[in-house]
Amino acid sequence: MLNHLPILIIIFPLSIAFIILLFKKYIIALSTFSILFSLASLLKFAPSVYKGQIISYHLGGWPAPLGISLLIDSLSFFFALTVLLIGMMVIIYSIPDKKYNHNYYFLLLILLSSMVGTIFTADIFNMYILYDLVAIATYLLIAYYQHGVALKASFNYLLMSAVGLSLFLLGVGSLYAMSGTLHIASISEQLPEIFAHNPQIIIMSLVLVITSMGIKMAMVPLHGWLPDAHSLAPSPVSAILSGVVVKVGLYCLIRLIFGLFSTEKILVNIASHYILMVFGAITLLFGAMMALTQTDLKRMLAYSTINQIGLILIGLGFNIYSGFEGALFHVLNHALLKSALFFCAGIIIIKTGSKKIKELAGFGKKNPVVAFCFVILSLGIIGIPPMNGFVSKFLICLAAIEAGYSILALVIIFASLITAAYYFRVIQIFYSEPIQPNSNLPNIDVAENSLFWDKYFRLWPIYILTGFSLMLGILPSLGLSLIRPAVKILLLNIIK
Amino acid sequence: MKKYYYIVLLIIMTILIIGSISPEYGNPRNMDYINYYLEHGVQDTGAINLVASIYLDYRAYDTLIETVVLFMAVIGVTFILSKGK
Amino acid sequence: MTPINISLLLFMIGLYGVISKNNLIKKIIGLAIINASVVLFFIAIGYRESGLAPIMSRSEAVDSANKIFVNPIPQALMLTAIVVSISLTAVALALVVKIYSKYKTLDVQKLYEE
Amino acid sequence: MKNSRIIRTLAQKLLPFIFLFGFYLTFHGHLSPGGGFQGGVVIATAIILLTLSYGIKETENRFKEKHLSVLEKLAILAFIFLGLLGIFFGYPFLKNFLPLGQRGCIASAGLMIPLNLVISIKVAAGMTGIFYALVKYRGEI
Repeated sequence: MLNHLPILIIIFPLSIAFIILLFKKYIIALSTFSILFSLASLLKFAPSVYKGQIISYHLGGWPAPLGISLLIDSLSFFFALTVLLIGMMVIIYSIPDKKYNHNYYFLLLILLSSMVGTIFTADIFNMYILYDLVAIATYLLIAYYQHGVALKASFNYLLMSAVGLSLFLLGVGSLYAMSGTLHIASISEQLPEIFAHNPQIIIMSLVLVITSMGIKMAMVPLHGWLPDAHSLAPSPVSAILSGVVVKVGLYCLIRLIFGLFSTEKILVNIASHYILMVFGAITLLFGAMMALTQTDLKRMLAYSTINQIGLILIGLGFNIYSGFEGALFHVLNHALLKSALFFCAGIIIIKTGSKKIKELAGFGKKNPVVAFCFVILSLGIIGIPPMNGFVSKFLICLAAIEAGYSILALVIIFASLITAAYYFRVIQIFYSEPIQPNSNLPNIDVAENSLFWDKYFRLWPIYILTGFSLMLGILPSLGLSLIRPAVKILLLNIIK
Repeated sequence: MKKYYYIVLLIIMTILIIGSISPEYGNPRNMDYINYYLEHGVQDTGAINLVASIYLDYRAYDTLIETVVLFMAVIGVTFILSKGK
Repeated sequence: MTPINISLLLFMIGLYGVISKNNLIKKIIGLAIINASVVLFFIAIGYRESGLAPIMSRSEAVDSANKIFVNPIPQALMLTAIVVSISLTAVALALVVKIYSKYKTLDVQKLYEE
Repeated sequence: MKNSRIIRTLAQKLLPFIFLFGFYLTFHGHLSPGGGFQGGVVIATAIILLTLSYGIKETENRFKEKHLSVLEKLAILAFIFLGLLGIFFGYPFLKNFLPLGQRGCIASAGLMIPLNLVISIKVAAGMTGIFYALVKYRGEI
């Protein structure tokens, strides 16, 4: 049974999700048990993955290029760990809310298991199908509250990401047309001689992959869906959307660019890294600028996600060791910090009954603990020394200087100043006197009475995530030791 | 006015994409994987219809995920349309 | 105009429909055109001159070595992609029905101007 | 929509043949073009024809929505169980471990026949579920 674990990590939450729909009882117990099982069996691979081993599991018993095979190396292990960790926190956070019935937990479990499936697969068509399952689960989770606004946001997101996935399918088709197989490793072996024969189809499939994953990752020109989708979804859903679902698109981009396209064909390499850097810089600045002008708390956090994704893209674009290290470390940090921030935003919206930042005055006095956590987390996002955000931003700036693009280091610092501006604006309002007793607006999220054990299940994920971020900030070697083997995978192809 | 921008943009995209994705028309360049399916398909899976043998035996995992996708559509439609008129 | 170029042209027509049409239902129709064009693209990749359908003969006797068979893999992949496009269209139509019942309009301009 | 008598009698007569054709497609999936999906959709069209001709209330008590949705979930769990069955025998997930049988006849493709059956049940129940949801939401037929 032990050597079948890679597939059980994906299939077990999937089957528990269906069992939940069937029996509609012990919902929370079953879902937490299934995610814990996946997390535990994933951690079982930690020692062998840390030593650099690559675990592959051939589905249906067929060898690699024929059937589909799963691949667990340090890169996919790292991303899967972030997915399951944040997923666990989201489930704990949404326990006290009675409005989340069996449908909600079903969608959440399907979302988590399909994200882990997308991360583990080594087959591009299978990645398309699993990514579609992630997308459908997100549309339904965004439209969970059935408010007109959420339906519009979900429909908008559906259209854009359906077009994005069709572009991805065109890329898969053109790659298959040239190489005859769908297995990432065997395509990348044939790439050099295909490139010699017909270079423009390789470049076009690279462009198709970057645009489709750009839509999913909200790179600037293709980010239109993110602010509505992330701000109108229920708080735990927007936490997992901003924290992790965006990262899966990033993972597919990394896996395809560094795993498939980055053979020793230098031209293809340099072109893709310039694209990443340029779009990363634009996304960074655009996200920061737009976040300044937001009046709605959750929309501001959504634009701040776009801002941080741009930073990660820049880190990847430098194509050097510390660049990758900083980018991957920032993936982990941003996942921890942003989902905790959305958790705090959820509590703030319930307690003050309004989403507008102006009406959040005096929240700091009413419950100082959540406000204090909000402050620490926003310090992390801005990148102030004690927090982990600082470590990854510092690494990326270091990589910028090392790679010779010191202008980009200035751009990153400038963007961090703007990030500081729009977060301190919120914090300043927290601790200011309420101008007029804020009227009890009809809050969208949930009525007060539907919460039970509010203290335990809502606040604990915030404490755990803040604790993790502080710990990673003070001793970054913990996180970096997790990331270094992953970075070796990325650099393997380039140095070769 | 907006429509002209879209038309011009799409014409440029069409020229770019057709110019690049036009492999010599016909099957993928190296045929050894396809020939494997054609020759060994019947012995490995016992099915005459090779398309069914591929999507049910070689890539059955795709079909499993895809039935879940269809199920999500059913859940989505019944869930969205069920909450009152 | 090989089928591959026609399918890419169809993709752009669908994309035009999605981008510039104001009615939500027309956007979904554009999406359906895009999915159909991707299916055509894959099948065109698997095509072979005078190839037969990849169904072997029932009995061992009729040796199928000399026959040319069309590439079965894109057809198997497209079975999955068609079902995916059906489910996308079904969810999109359910959303549109609900949006119409709440906003009484399908025009994007009215819906999305805040 | 007034259900005219012609449609009703015709539908009544045609129904068994449509079901038969659906099952034929499902069970000959590995021999001739067809398979789980196409067979399931044909069976779903039979039920939709019943709704068109006899109205939603008639078909409702024959094919209750609750039963269909439970059937759907059981079908997917059965699919996963078939995959896990391979693991119990030590093969990887979704391995075709059943005997491959004699070429050309129905019982000839090991695990593919149960998979086809499960898929066609799932697709039939799913499509009717979507049809019921859309019809009931509009509430006309």
